[in-house]
Amino acid sequence: MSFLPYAVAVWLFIVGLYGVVSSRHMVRTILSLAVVQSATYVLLLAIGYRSGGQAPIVADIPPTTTLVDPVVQVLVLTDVVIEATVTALLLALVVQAHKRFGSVDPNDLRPLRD
Amino acid sequence: MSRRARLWLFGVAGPGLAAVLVIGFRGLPAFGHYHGVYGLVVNGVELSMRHATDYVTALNFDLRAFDTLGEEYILFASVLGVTLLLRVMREEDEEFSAAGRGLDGSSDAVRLLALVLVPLLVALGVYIVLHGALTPGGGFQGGLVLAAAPAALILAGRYLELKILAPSWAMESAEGIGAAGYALLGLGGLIFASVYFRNFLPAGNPGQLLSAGFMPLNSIAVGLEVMGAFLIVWTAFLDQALLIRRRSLEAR
Amino acid sequence: MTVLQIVALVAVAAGGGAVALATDPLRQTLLLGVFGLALVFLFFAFQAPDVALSEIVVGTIGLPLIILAALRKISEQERTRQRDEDRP
Amino acid sequence: MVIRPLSRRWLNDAVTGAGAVAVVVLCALLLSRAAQHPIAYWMGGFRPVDQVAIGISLSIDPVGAGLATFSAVLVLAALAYSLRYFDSVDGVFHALLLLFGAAMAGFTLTGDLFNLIVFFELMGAAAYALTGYLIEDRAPIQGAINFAVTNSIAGYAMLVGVALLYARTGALNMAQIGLALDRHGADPLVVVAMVLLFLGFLTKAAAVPLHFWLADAYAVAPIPVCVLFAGVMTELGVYAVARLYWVIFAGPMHPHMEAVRAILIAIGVVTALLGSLMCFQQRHIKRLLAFSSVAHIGVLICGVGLLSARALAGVGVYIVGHGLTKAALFMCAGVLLHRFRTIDEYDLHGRGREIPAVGVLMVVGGLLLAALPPFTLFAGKSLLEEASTQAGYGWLIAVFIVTSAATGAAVLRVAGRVFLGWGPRDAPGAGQARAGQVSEDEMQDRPDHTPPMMIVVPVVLLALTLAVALIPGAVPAIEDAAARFTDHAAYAQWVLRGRPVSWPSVAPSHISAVDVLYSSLSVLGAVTLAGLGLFGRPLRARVPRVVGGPWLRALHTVRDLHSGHIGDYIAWWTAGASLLGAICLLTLA
Repeated sequence: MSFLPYAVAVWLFIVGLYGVVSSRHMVRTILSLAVVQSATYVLLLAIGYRSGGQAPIVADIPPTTTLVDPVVQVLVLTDVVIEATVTALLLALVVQAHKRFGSVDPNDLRPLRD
Repeated sequence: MSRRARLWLFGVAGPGLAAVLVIGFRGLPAFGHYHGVYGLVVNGVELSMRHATDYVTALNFDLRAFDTLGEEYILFASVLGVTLLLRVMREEDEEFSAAGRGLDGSSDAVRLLALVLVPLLVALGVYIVLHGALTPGGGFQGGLVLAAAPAALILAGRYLELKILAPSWAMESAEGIGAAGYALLGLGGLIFASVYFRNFLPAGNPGQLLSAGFMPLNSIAVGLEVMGAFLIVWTAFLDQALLIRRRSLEAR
Repeated sequence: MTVLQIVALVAVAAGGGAVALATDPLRQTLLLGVFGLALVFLFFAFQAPDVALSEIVVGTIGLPLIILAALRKISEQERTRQRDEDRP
Repeated sequence: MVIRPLSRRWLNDAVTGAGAVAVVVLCALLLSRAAQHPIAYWMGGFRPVDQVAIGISLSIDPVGAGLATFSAVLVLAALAYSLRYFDSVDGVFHALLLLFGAAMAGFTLTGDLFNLIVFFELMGAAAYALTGYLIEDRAPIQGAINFAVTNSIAGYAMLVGVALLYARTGALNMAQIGLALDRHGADPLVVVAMVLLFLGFLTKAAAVPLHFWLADAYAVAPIPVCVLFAGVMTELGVYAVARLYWVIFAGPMHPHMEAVRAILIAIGVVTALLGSLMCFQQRHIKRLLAFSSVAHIGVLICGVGLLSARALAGVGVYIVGHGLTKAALFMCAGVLLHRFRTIDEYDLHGRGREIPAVGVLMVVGGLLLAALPPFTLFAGKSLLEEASTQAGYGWLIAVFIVTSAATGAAVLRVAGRVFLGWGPRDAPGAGQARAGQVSEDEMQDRPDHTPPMMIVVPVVLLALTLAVALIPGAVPAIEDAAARFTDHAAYAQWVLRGRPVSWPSVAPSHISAVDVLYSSLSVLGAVTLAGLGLFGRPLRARVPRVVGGPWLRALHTVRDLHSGHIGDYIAWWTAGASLLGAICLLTLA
């Protein structure tokens, strides 16, 4: 049972990749990419968790309480920002792709076959 | 490759990669039994030095402030990228009808709700930004909530009012001032304490608003940038969706 | 491991699978919202309120607005193209 | 969003130019200091407590500082070249270029593993937007999407690797991770972490089969951006692999050094040969140069894979020589694009006679790629050859010669056809990707007048490749730097303890007659191959069907793999990942 969080991370990584590979719509490709990335959130937070640990905020808890690791949370925070920005950039590209190619199927996005 | 060949290739490679990952992950400490030294040291250092009570924000804006600098510039670069990629092209027109187009079919009740939402969002956003070092949240989360306040107007069905309430120069300045401000706060450390990103303000009392050294300032700078950044990105996309039309074929 | 964490993990696994396997982009966007909520739930269960707050703001306002705008633009262009083609 | 008038343009140029010059000067100063003693700078003053790093460090050694200087020089060159190049989007292009430069500097200087990935992503965010800059055309959009998706996945894979290492060592500082792993040795977790991190950086470096995005992106990005991509960004991927190996994994992998060497060299050889093959087949000049980069990256991966200080010195010298030459060649392609609105080799047949100066530059560039002595690329290749003989991989020399000859020949062939009008005007059969006309947006200038900067900058860059090789002490300095770079134990010392470490000077290697012989072979091969490419069509008709048929079929298969379909690319990426993972787990754990 203690492997469950890690297994979920593997599942998200692979199923997201499958979404990208089998996609017929660029928006699906991008959202699948977000799923791949969420694998890293789950993995990082699972690694930093300590049984019975409290969130690393010490406003009104006794100083001896077990705290979960704050470092992984910072990494995930950065990661979330990266996800938002990359998704925005890719969607902007897809909007333009649709203007140029008249399609968002990766099959049709092949300029060199003209 | 045909779709079938592609799926076959992935059908072999995907499980293979999964197996590799599982073999690697088996070496991880059992869930809940992590004893890394970094987090423990941080928990010890931070309260005693800066009197911040939210260690995550403390790491974000102090110990690993340089990462956050990189992160802010990733945001900045993507905003530049989105404006670049969604610029108005030669064969396109912008529609500026007097009423402004909103999302179709928003009822009066939704509009009223949205208008009530705006001040609430502003208050919440400011609170989250300012209390970054004390409670969950910080510049990023608060800044996004702040950006949502004018965006709620879209729900009220007046997209052009968003552009009046949050004109592009204001958004761009907020973003630029925030991004530059954060880098300059790092520079403040260089000037006042001779090390980049060295805290140069007193620590204050734990739990008070003006505590944790320069973290609240960092949080405000990031908040400003994130607010501006998301408003610019949203406007760029909504412009595309609601305003920009391709000229009809005859005109080209 | 608490029951809460197990439930959250299962929800995240199911949500992620649903997002990646759905084929209709609009349905996928909705599923992404649900997946985001499952992640928020998981982050709270893992004692990460800062991250949860981030995911709430990104997952409920930050991204959906962009995705919906992009989808709207695409579908509208499809309509314009149809109209242009229908015209003799 | 609204396009502003051009009057503010000079201000943009002046501010950006001043910034770029300042960065070059600062990096050069940093390099001169780091050449004496490496510098560990702790952000926020959070020095390590008992060798536990709590903050982020810049760990600046001469190799990192040198690469930062090199990338700053290329940013400056790209800016100078683009002075009269764009005028549609005010300031945004300049800002993105500077952000890209900043990301490269951060990437080379940082000592923190997660920070390295932050800068990787920053480099990416700026690069994706720059690739798709010309939204009026189709190809840039598609190239940027493929680039962004592939590199994002690479980034996530690396993040998983970082998470594994963090779980094992509780550290993010590279020196500290290395120190902690020294005590543990290699187990599956460490091996998988290494595989994932290498995968990420090899994707950036475009190693086969993770390379598919590269040609799509480089063929369409604006020329000044290509200069940075091919000149230094791809090479930074190779740098990161070397850095991670020597700082983090050299301890636990020490017993398996031979296996690591074989694996990396196998990747490098496949990359070099496939890149050469694809390069020679292209008629789209930017795509040709892109595959030429893939081929040379293969050589560099072999160099890193040799796992010796001498080979690494060769890699350093080679990066400088190749980067400058390739940048100059992209700039020549830019002149053609600017003047004739196309960069298709056959469409340009004979039209280059108007601009002989560019033709001369291109011929020189082609010869330099073929490792003409005594230029920098030749010096680097000689070091690599010496190192491969020492490591017992003498046959690698043949691979290097083939790569140099094929990539040099492709450029010489283009120069012959475009500037001298040699060879037939019509293309042989269909199948090759023909370069389309570019839309007017990329440059608004009068096409009949080539701005002088577009010639001056490549001339300066080519002159620099000669200068670097001939300045006494430049190559030995790189050898010294490489020797320090490979000192696994000393790195942890100076980063975590701040102890000055002193290294003895390395005995410099000398260029021998054999090196000149090898490179005259590659130059000769390049000229011969170029001649065959130009005039060999009658000969090709005589090749018997039995030999020619399968060969052509194989060529077409390889070419069709580069389909432009992102699903294909990611499927291949996954295949490469699982293969590398399986091999490493079987041989190293």
